[in-house]
Parts: sequence; structure tokens; C-alpha cells
Amino acid sequence: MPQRTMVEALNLALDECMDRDDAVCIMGEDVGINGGVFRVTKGLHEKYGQRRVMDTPLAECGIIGTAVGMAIHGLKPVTEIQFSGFTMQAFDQIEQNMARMRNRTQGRFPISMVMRAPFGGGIRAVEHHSESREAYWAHTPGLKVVIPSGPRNARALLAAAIEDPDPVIFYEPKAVYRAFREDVPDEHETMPIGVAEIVRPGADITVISYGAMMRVCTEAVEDLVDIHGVDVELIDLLSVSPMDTATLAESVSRTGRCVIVHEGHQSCGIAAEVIARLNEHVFEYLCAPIRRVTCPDLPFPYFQTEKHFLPDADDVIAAVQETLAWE
Amino acid sequence: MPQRTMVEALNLALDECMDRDDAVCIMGEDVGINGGVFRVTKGLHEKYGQRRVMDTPLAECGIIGTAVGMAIHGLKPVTEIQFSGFTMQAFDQIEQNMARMRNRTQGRFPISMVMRAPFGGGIRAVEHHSESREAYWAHTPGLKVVIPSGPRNARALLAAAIEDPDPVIFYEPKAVYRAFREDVPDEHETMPIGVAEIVRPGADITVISYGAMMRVCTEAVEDLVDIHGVDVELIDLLSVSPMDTATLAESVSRTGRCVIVHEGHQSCGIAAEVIARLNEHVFEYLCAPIRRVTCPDLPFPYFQTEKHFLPDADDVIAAVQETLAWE
Amino acid sequence: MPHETTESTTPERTASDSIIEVQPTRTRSAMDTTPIDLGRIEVLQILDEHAQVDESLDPRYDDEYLLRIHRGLVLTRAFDQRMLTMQRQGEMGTFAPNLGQEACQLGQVIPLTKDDWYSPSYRSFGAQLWRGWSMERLFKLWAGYHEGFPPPPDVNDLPFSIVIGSHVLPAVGVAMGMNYRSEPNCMVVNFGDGACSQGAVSEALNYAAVNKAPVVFVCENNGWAISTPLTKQSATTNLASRGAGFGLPSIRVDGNDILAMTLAVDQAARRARAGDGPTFIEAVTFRMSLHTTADDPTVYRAQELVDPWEARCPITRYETYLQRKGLLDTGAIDRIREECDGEVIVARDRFRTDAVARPREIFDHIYGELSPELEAQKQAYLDRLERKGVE
Amino acid sequence: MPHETTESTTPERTASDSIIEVQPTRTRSAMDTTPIDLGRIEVLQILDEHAQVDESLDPRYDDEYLLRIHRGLVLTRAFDQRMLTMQRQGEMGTFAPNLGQEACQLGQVIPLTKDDWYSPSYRSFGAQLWRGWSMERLFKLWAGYHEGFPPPPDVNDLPFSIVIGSHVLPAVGVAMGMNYRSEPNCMVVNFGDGACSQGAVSEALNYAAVNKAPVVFVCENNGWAISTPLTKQSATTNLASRGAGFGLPSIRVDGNDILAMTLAVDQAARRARAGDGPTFIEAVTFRMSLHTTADDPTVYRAQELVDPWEARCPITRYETYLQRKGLLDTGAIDRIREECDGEVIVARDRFRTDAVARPREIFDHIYGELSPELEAQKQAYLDRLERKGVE
Ligand SMILES: Cc1ncc(C[n+]2csc(CCOP(=O)(O)OP(=O)(O)O)c2C)c(N)n1
Ligand SMILES: Cc1ncc(C[n+]2csc(CCOP(=O)(O)OP(=O)(O)O)c2C)c(N)n1
Ligand SMILES: [Mg+2]
Ligand SMILES: [Mg+2]
Repeated sequence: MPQRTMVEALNLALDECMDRDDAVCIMGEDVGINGGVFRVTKGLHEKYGQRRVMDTPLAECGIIGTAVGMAIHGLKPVTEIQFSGFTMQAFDQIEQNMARMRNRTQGRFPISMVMRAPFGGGIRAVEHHSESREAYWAHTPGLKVVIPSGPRNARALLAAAIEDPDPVIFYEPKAVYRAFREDVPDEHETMPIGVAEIVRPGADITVISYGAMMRVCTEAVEDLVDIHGVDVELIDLLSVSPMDTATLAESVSRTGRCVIVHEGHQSCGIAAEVIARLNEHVFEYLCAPIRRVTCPDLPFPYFQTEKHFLPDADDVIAAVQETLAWE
Repeated sequence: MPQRTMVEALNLALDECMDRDDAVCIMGEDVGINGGVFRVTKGLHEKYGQRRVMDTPLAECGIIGTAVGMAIHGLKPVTEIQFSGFTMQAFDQIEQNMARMRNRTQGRFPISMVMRAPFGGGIRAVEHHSESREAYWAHTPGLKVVIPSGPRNARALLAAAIEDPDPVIFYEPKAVYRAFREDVPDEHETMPIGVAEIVRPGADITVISYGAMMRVCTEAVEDLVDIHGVDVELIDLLSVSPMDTATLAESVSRTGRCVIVHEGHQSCGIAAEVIARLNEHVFEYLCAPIRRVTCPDLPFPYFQTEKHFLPDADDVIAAVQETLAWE
Repeated sequence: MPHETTESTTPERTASDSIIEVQPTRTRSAMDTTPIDLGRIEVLQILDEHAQVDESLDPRYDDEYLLRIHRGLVLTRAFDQRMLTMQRQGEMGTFAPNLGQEACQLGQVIPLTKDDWYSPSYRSFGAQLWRGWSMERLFKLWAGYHEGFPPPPDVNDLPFSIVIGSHVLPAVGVAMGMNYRSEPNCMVVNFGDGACSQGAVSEALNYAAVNKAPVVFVCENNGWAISTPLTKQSATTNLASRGAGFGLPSIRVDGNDILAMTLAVDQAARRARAGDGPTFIEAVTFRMSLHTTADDPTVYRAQELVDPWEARCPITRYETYLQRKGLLDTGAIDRIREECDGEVIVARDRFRTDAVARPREIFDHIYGELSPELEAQKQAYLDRLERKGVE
Repeated sequence: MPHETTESTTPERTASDSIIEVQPTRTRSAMDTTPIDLGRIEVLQILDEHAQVDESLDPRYDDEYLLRIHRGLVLTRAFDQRMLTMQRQGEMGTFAPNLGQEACQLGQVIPLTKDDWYSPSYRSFGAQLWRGWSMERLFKLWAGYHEGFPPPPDVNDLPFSIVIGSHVLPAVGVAMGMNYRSEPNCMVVNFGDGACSQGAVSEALNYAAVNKAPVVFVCENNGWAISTPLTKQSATTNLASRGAGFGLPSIRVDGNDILAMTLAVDQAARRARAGDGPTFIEAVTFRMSLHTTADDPTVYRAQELVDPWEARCPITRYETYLQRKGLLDTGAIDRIREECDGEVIVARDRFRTDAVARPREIFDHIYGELSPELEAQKQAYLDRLERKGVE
């Protein structure tokens, strides 16, 4: 199977979806000849022309707002926002129209569209370029929020998101964009949205994460298993909304202990929701408080300090050990 | 002491703060001669003139963005957004400048300003007029999020918010605006921000809420105490960010059981954060899963069905009873 | 009509003169600094206040059509008045009357075909009625019933919009979709003078202009945004200049002149369908009544500002025109009014019987399929309804 | 210069003529439909491409001042080049070069006093240097050190802005604050051609116009927003028309002409300080270099588009002017360049010694006082640093 980076895998998903369905089109700043600032749309303008790969003016609200209209007209726009920090500029259109149009029109106008955006830290970027605010969208009824962690699931999930009848926020962990290659088949491949993956089964404790933090967790889990002899179960959420509560609950009902890891801020973040649901579903199985390993409730700092700000494998190991030690 | 509605109490707070400090000014759509669509700023334009009570063009992003600039220049703008649903229009300015300017400039430009907005359901309003999205702001570092529940604390908290050196989101439960009167002293009165109030001490279970749902909870608690003989401790959060974790934890460490009630959507809402913190702080004291009584993860419905959508006293009573019955 | 651009026009002056005020005009460099010509922006009126018709512009519609338009205007007003009564009697939620804006309303949709699209504001029920929204549906909408919200199945309209300006970008998007699919239709989108201040509306003008989207912007300048007069909303009271600033052909129209409105929109729609891109139409009119039923204009606007507009009533003006043409007399006018009132009453009665809140359905249109979590929330919600004995 | 408005100018025509294209011009009704005059928008150039000066407009600054400006231009370019080298060597984060835009940069701040304010974009370090930001501070900013971000304590500047257009409303707010306090100062705010598409920028123009805020908008039209040429950004390439659309006095200036830039901003600033409100200045220039160091323009723009602008270099042009005036010769130019390079190197060396990441301080400037929750988060964070052995 061909080895691909996440950027290449995403490009493949876009290409095949455009090839299969003329209704699929791409909109965003510099997505045309330039292929997007991260080159995810590279070559598509050349292949499909400017009718289907549209460079937009510099206005994110405009991108999402007009894409909603195109979706109303039966198209399937895949929009790119250059960095997730700039999705704030489109918040009104996302919340008021993209998320709600199906509901507002009682099913008359479902919105089948995708908002792609690179998110998260780790690439030494300037301010407003490292945000992880997926919790905003998870708190917004009407949206789905999908977050891949590697090339293969990125491709399969993006294809699924494009084919989905509902609006999907697709957050791409930019720290993973070119970090490694993985087997990604040429053949069309999708994954169901809303299903978490047990990446490594284990009996002692459940570690839950998603996006770029999956790499950190994988590293931590290797150490925990190999050095510390802890049998960790590692789960990749893949979709934070809908969240696969059943898989999480089943896991924690076996392990009794749990740590959640993400880059987003702590208060009202994804981890809080995971804890709330586990509290509701498997309270009787819990042997220790569920720990959160997240970024603090601070704006993402300037990049000289980002490596200290972001959770690392040591933090995950420490949290797992503390949770195991709890009595 | 004079009896005042919440609208009158808020008006009093604005008036006295403007009287005490020439830097305090009011900005918003129709806040001038018209006194605001809910009449909270009534009479202030007449008293302080259009220099200090500014009718703005119809652009919420513009209101918040220019208010940030005025705050940089040392003023203390109190902005009004007509309904909290329209704060989405200002999301970018709130997140990127209002919340962050102090941090971005390493303390050079603290932003002492308030964004007031009526929020929540219950007044038979059209779509986009009943939102409770306080969790967005609680998830945004740099903001404080204050929510009064009655005339007296509304007045004291608004005065405190205006005097606060940091940006405060002040969400006013519009269902309470004219619902009842309360003693509100003429003399200047403030309350510390970030301190919850134990409205009724009790031993059996802790009920936590805020805003308009405090009325629902009060009604439920009366029934629970009088009819069902349950000794409920009722806590009014008053500020959802910062959240008074210590008071909540101390309470639940005594009662062992807890129900949280709010209008906002469930996923990644305020209740999730309360649960996460209680899980971290008083896990060992918990005798039952903490229950959430919230609106579902749906857009607020058209008003013929809102009374079924919003939690009511029966729902709170049912959740308390289920929590007490849990073994 | 470019401004003077030759060197010779610049008088001798020194640097200390204000270049802003005196404005030297020079373009002698090779760089691309062609002088700015914002295009001609015009004012269109066919039927003046005294119902004098400009013969050269009279579209000369046939009699039946002229009378159909008249009935549309009268029905709109009858509906508006009934809504107000029902609201005052507690049978209706807050709504925004459109008294005095009937010509704006109808003129912007009369030229549209069924294949064209329309995107209403919250004050657009005149246009919605013409487009084929039943009165019952509109009663349901404003009385808070879910069924009232979606556009009728056979009508190419967007849902009404209450968040000011938020519908304009999607409307442009629909028009971009027409280009994408090479469909020869157009979109008309309606918003107010206040809406022009929203950044999203500016973005919409730009997206439409850049993409040559087949869209007609109808800015219904009724002088007020709740209590805010246009002079506080904008430094220029010529809102058509907004369109011009984004490079759009822009025109001012007498919004109380049904013939001018219809003609202007018709021409713009034709241009749009022919691939010639968007047009910005500022329709100058006046909000004669309340902003909404929750509003009390006596607090902020003097009756003297309203009075002169009484004489500019779009319906009376048009009736005079029709009378002069011999198509109507006072008897006929009274009869049509009664007929329209009657129609509205019939619809109201149907609404009273038909409108049923359906709380069990609120989970029906949120996603294509409910997630397990939402299924659980729905079940819990239905159990609650059960417990409370709600149907 | 109003358009023709008398009745007689309208030729006979029928309704089927396109009113949009042929535009009948009528204002005979009593209603307030004065024809639209967007005001005159002009183009200003004093020093042409061949360094020919328009004597009538030459501001005739004194020699010392002219030379100070020259040094400012040269220093800006020297700093830019050094940043690029440092970035390529991994010592600097991504940044946006401003090669070719030096005259725009300096011209917009030269007329400002210390009491005036300035709001930079991310490409404004020429202006920032002139305003008093030390080179070390700017190195720190772009190398990701917290200390580089705040404007220097004695400089009335806003922080640089990276979210396109997001600084413009706060800049207008500061200017509104000047009105509030009756201070006779002004604000200059800098943004690009791309930024003009952001709705928030339109809102800022409107807020400034309505409030007569003492602000000068400097839109640095360098033809590109990353890979997007102006023609895809806007249907009109005359961006000054944006200002006009909101009722602002608006002017186009040759942005590669330091004298014209300075004069235009000076006049606008004077107007603003005198209470005459805002001005919109479109400065026409060209982005000679990369969008940012993460960009590869060869992917999307042909060298032929860049070449003609080589001859329009703002520094060479000004140097020719100064040489003609006898203020400089080639030797002096070389010497000044070397001096500037030297200054930059000294600053770079200080930066290398001084710049220390301070991870322990990230909680220092989030609120006036930390909440107990944040105190706890801080403690946990400091414990982590301890565990990891971070200073
Ligand atoms: C984004 C937003 N802000 C504020 C409001 C409250 N509001 C409702 S109507 C209105 C005035 C609108 O004025 P205009 O656009 O001129 O339309 P008109 O009411 O005159 O038809 C305002 C401020 C709103 N609905 N949406
Ligand atoms: C809101 C927002 N959207 C997108 C970007 C990414 N971006 C950075 S610079 C740029 C182009 C800006 O063009 P222009 O305003 O013309 O300024 P210039 O770079 O030419 O100086 C873009 C799209 C951003 N920083 N902020
Ligand atoms: Mg209006
Ligand atoms: Mg540019």
C-alpha cells in the first residue's frame, strides 16, 4: 500500500470525492493555484478548474455563509479555513446557519458541507495560529466534529465527512500533517463518523485522546507498558461530536480508571464532557477520579514556551500513575 | 428598602457607576433615547448625554471591537448586545481582542469592560432569541462570566463587573427581568465575582444552578423540603467563570449527592465542568452519579414548545429523587 | 462620467493646502492609478407622489396584471392589520409590521419566476404572500409553530431571517450555486438599512461582485432600525453607495412606487439571469408603524417625521393611477378590501383549527440520523412528556 | 460634482430598455432622493517613477528631516533582510517581509506625534521602527518571545495584528476614546488589500464615519493577499471606493512615493485632530518579496508581474531625489547602508544574548488576579516544570 503523509492522504480524499461527485467543490483562501497554505488542495485546481476549486476573498464568514447557500442549492462544499483560530470570524454563520439550517427549515434544507481547518499547536506559529477550540463546536447542536489522528483515518474520515448529509467540522492536527507516513490505500475508503477506536486494548486503565495528542499518548503508553508494566487501554475518539460514549463506558467499566488528554483548554472542554458521561454511565465502576491532562485555561502562548504548555508523554505517564495510585 | 425588578436594579447599577466614574460609558443598539429594547438603560441618555450613552450602528462585532479600543484608551465601556444570540456576530472580537488583549500585550492593555446581554428562554421569542451559550465564554480564557438570578445580586454583580479590571460577560436572565421585585438598597452595593452563594443549606443533596433556573430550583426545593422531606442544599453559582469550586466541593463533600440544573445545552456545558471538578475534588465523597438537568443538544425550539424544552421544577424533583435513590 | 484627470486641471498650490479638501488630481505616472469612477448611481421613480406617471418609463402592464398587483398590495395590508389585532389579543408572538412598505415588498418579487429564488427578511411577508407562502403558514410562523418556519415545498425561498444580515451570504451562495450549475435563474435578497452596517452584508456584496453571482440585493431603506435613524446608522444616507463601493451597479428607487420597484428589480433580475452579475437596489421607503409589536416609537420619533409619508402611501398612489386608467373606482376599491379582509379571516380561522404544537417532534430535524447520545436525550425527553401528560 | 439630475436630460425611452444600463436620472419627487455623489476620489503622486518632483506639491522638508527619512527607509530594508537571513538560519519564526513597501510604511507614521496612536499590521515593522519599537523587541516578537509582543512602554501603539482585519475596530475605538476625552490626537491604522474583504473592516469604516473618529485608515494595497491577486479579492480594483461607499473622504496615493504618502497622511491626520473625522487612504504599492517566509510565490505569480515594479523602488526613487537636491551621493548612500546594517547586527547580537524564554511567566498576564482554579492550574504547571527541570 502507498505510504502517505496526512496532507497527502487528505488530498487523496478530496480528489476522489471530487472525482465521484460533481457536486463536491472546494472553497477557501488560496486553495486554488497555491494549493492551500499547507498544500492540502494541491493539484486540484489544475485538475478540476476554478469552477470547482474556488479561491475566495479574505473573509471567513463569507466562505462559510456562501458555502451554506451552495449546500442549500444541493452542492457539497468543502471549505478550508487557513487556521482554526480564524473560524471565530465565521462563528455567526456556523452557529446560525450551517449548524441550524436543517432544523430551521424542518428538514427542507439539510446542509451537507465540511469546514476543514488545521488546529492545535506544535509548529512554532505566531499567535492565533495554534488554537484548539473544538469544544465550541461540540457544544453547538447541529454540527458533527471529526478529528483524525493519522494519515489513514484522516483520509477515511474526510471522505465520510464529505459524504455525510450533515455539516461537519473537520479539524486537522497540523502537527501531524507531515510528521509521519502511513499505509493509505488508493481504493476509496471511509470510516463511520462517531465511532471511537480502541487503539490498544488493556486492562488497567483507559487513556482517551484524539488528534495530535494521540502521538503523545502512544509514546506514553509504550513507556507505561514496556517500562512500568501498566496494561493501558488507549482510545482514539476520532469524533468528539457525536462522541462514542458506549465504547468509552464499556472500556472504563472494565478498567475502572481513566485519563483524558487533549490540547484544548480545560474548563468546559471535551474532557469535561467525557467525565460527565462516564460519571453518568459507569459511576459504579470508577475506582479513582478521572484525570484531565489538558492545556491550562490560558491563551496559547508565544512559541518559545509552547513545548511546556502542551501536554507531553511525561505528563500522561504522571497522570496515569497518579490515577493508578489513587485509593 | 425600595423594591425593584431586575431591570430597575440593573439600571440603578449603571446609573451609580456612571455617576461615580466618568470613564464608564454605555454602547449598544438603541440604548440611547429608546433606553434599550428591555429598557435597562432607560433615562441614562437623558441624564448623561450621547457622549456617554452611545447608540451604535447595527453591528455587534463593531460594538465589541470599538469598545475594546475605548478600554485600551482607559475607558470602561458597558456594552449591550440586544440578545445573547447575536453575540455570535462579535465572537471574533470577543475571543481575539476582548479576552486576550491583556495577555497579548503582557499586561500593557488590560481591558476593563462589560458585555451585557439578555439570555435564555421563557419569553415566547422568535428563533435565535433564547440562546444560553454561556459555556462558549466559560471555555474562553481571559473572560469572566457572571450571571445573576435576582434583582439584588444583579445590581451588586453588575456594579462589581463594571469596576472589575478584566472583561466580563454579564448574562442577564431575561425571564427574570420583570418577573418579581426584591429589596434593592439605594446605597452602592457590590458582590465579589467568583463566589457562589449557598441559598439554602441542607444535608441530603446539593442542587447547583444559576440564572433563571434558580427560580425553577427554588420552587423544586420548596416542594422537596416541604412535601418530600428532603433536606436540599441549594447553591447559586452567580459566576460560571471563575467558578467557585471550593464552595461546590465543600457542599458535596457533606451531601455526597448532587444535581446541576441549567438551560444551556448539555454537551460541553457548564454542568459538565462542574461534574469534572467535583470528580477531581470530592470523588471519595460521591455516593451517586451527579445528574445533569439541562436542555437537550438541540437548537432552542420555536416558542410553542419551549415550555417543554426548558427544565421545570418537576424535572429537578425527579432528578433529585433518582439521585437519592441511587445505590 | 470620470472626474477630471488631466494635469492641467490642477491649479498651482503648495503642500500646506489640504490635499484632502482641495484634492489635486494627477495620474501622470505609469503605475496603475486610474482615477476612481464609482459609476453612476441613479434614482428611479415612475409614479410620483401625486400619482403622475412618467410615460416614457411606464411598463404598460396589461390590465389584469395591474389589478393582480393591486390585490397583492391590499392583501398584504389586510394581513398586516389582522396580525396586529391577533398580536394585541395574545394570539400571535412579536412580529414586525410592514405598513407603508407594501410596494417595496411586492415590487421585489413580482418580476421573479418560480425558478428564481427569494430570501426574505422578517418584515417581508408581503413578498412571501406573493411568492406563495400561505397566510396560514405565516400565522403559524409568527405564532411560534415549527411548521410555519420552512418555506413551502414548492417555493424556492430561504427561511425568513431574524438575525439581521445573516441570510445575505447564504443567499449569495445559492446564486453562486446557480452559476456552478449554469442555471439561468436569479436570487433576490431583502434586508434593511440597518442591516447594511453588518460586516457580513459587506462581505456578501463583495462575494457577489467577485463571483458575478446572479443576485439582486434589495435594501429596503425605511429610515429606521428600531429607534436608530439612518443618520446614526451611516455617515452617508445614500445607501446605494455601499453597493458602488464594492463595484456593484447600484441604483436608488422610490420604494413607494410599485412601478419603479418592479421595473428596477425586473431589469436587475434579467441582467443577473443573463450572466451580467449582481445589482444593488436601495429602495427608499418609510416604516409607518411600529418596529415590532414590542416597540413603542413614540419614545424616540416625532409624529412630524411620519406625517409627510402619509401622503406617499404606496397603495393610494397606485390606486389613483389605476383610477385614472379607468381600471378601478371607489366602489371596486372597497370591494377588493373587503374581499382581502375576508380571505385573511378565512385563513385565520383555518390557522386556529390547524395549529397544534408538536413538542414530540423537536428531535426530528436536527441530523439526518440521531446519534446514540441524542437518541438517549430524546427518549428521556419523551419520558418527561409522558410523565407530564403532554401529547 | 453631482450627476445630471434635471428632468430634461432623460431621453425618451421605454420600459424595456435596461434601466440599469441606460440609467434614467430623475429626482422630481419631493422625497429625499438626492442623487448620489460619492465625493471625489483622487490620486496623489509627488515624486514620480523617474524621481521627477511635482514642485507645486513638494512639501520642502528641511534637509536634516529628508535625510532622517532616508535613513529610516534604509534601516527598514536592512532589518528586513537580516530577519530573512535569520529566519533561513532557523533563528526566527515565520514573518512577513516588507521589501518594496518601505515608503508606505514610513510615510504613514512620519506625520504622527508621540501623542498620536498607531495600529500596525504584521507587515508594519518599518513603521514600528520609526515609532520607537527597538529592533531587539521586534526580533523577540518574531522569534516567539513574550516580551516582544507588547508595544514599548512609551509608545502609543497597539500590538501588531496577525488576524487579518481584527485590529481595525479596536483602533477606531481608541480614536473614539480621543473624542470622548476631547484629546486633539489621531490614530493611524494599517492593513492590506486583502483585509478590505473582512466584514469587520467594513464595520470599522462605518463606525469611524458615523462617530467622526479621528482615524486615518491606511490600506496598503500591495496587489496580493498571499496568492490571491486583487482582481480575485474585489470586483473594483479601486479600493479607495470602499471608503467612499461609507461616506469617508478617500484618496489613492502612490505608495512608493514617500513624499506623497507623508503628505497624504499628514493632511488626513491634521483633519482628524481638528475634529473633521476620518480619512481612507489607499496606498498603491507592490509586494516584491514572499508573502511570508512560509510562502513560495513562484507557484502562483509570474516574475513578469514583479519586474516592472523593480523600477518603482521607493528607496531608489527617493535617493535620486535627494541626489538631485545635492543631499546625497553614491558614497554617502553606501555609508548609510553600512551604518544601518551595522546597527541591525548590534541589535541582533543584543537579541541573541537577551532573549530568554520565560515559561514560568505564562500565567502572569491573564487576569488582574488569578482565580483559585487558575492558581491551582498554575501550581500544577510549575510543578511540571520543576519535574522536567525547566527554569
Ligand atoms: C444581529 C442582530 N442584531 C440585532 C438584532 C435586533 N434587531 C432586530 S430588528 C433590528 C433593526 C433592523 O433594522 P433594519 O435592518 O433597518 O430593518 P427594519 O427593521 O427597518 O426592516 C434590530 C437591531 C437582530 N435581530 N439581529
Ligand atoms: C482572519 C484571517 N484569515 C486568514 C489569515 C491568513 N493570512 C495571513 S496574511 C493573509 C493575506 C493578507 O493579505 P493583505 O491583507 O493584502 O495583506 P498583505 O499580506 O498583502 O500585507 C492571509 C489570508 C489570517 N491571518 N487571518
Ligand atoms: Mg430599517
Ligand atoms: Mg496585500
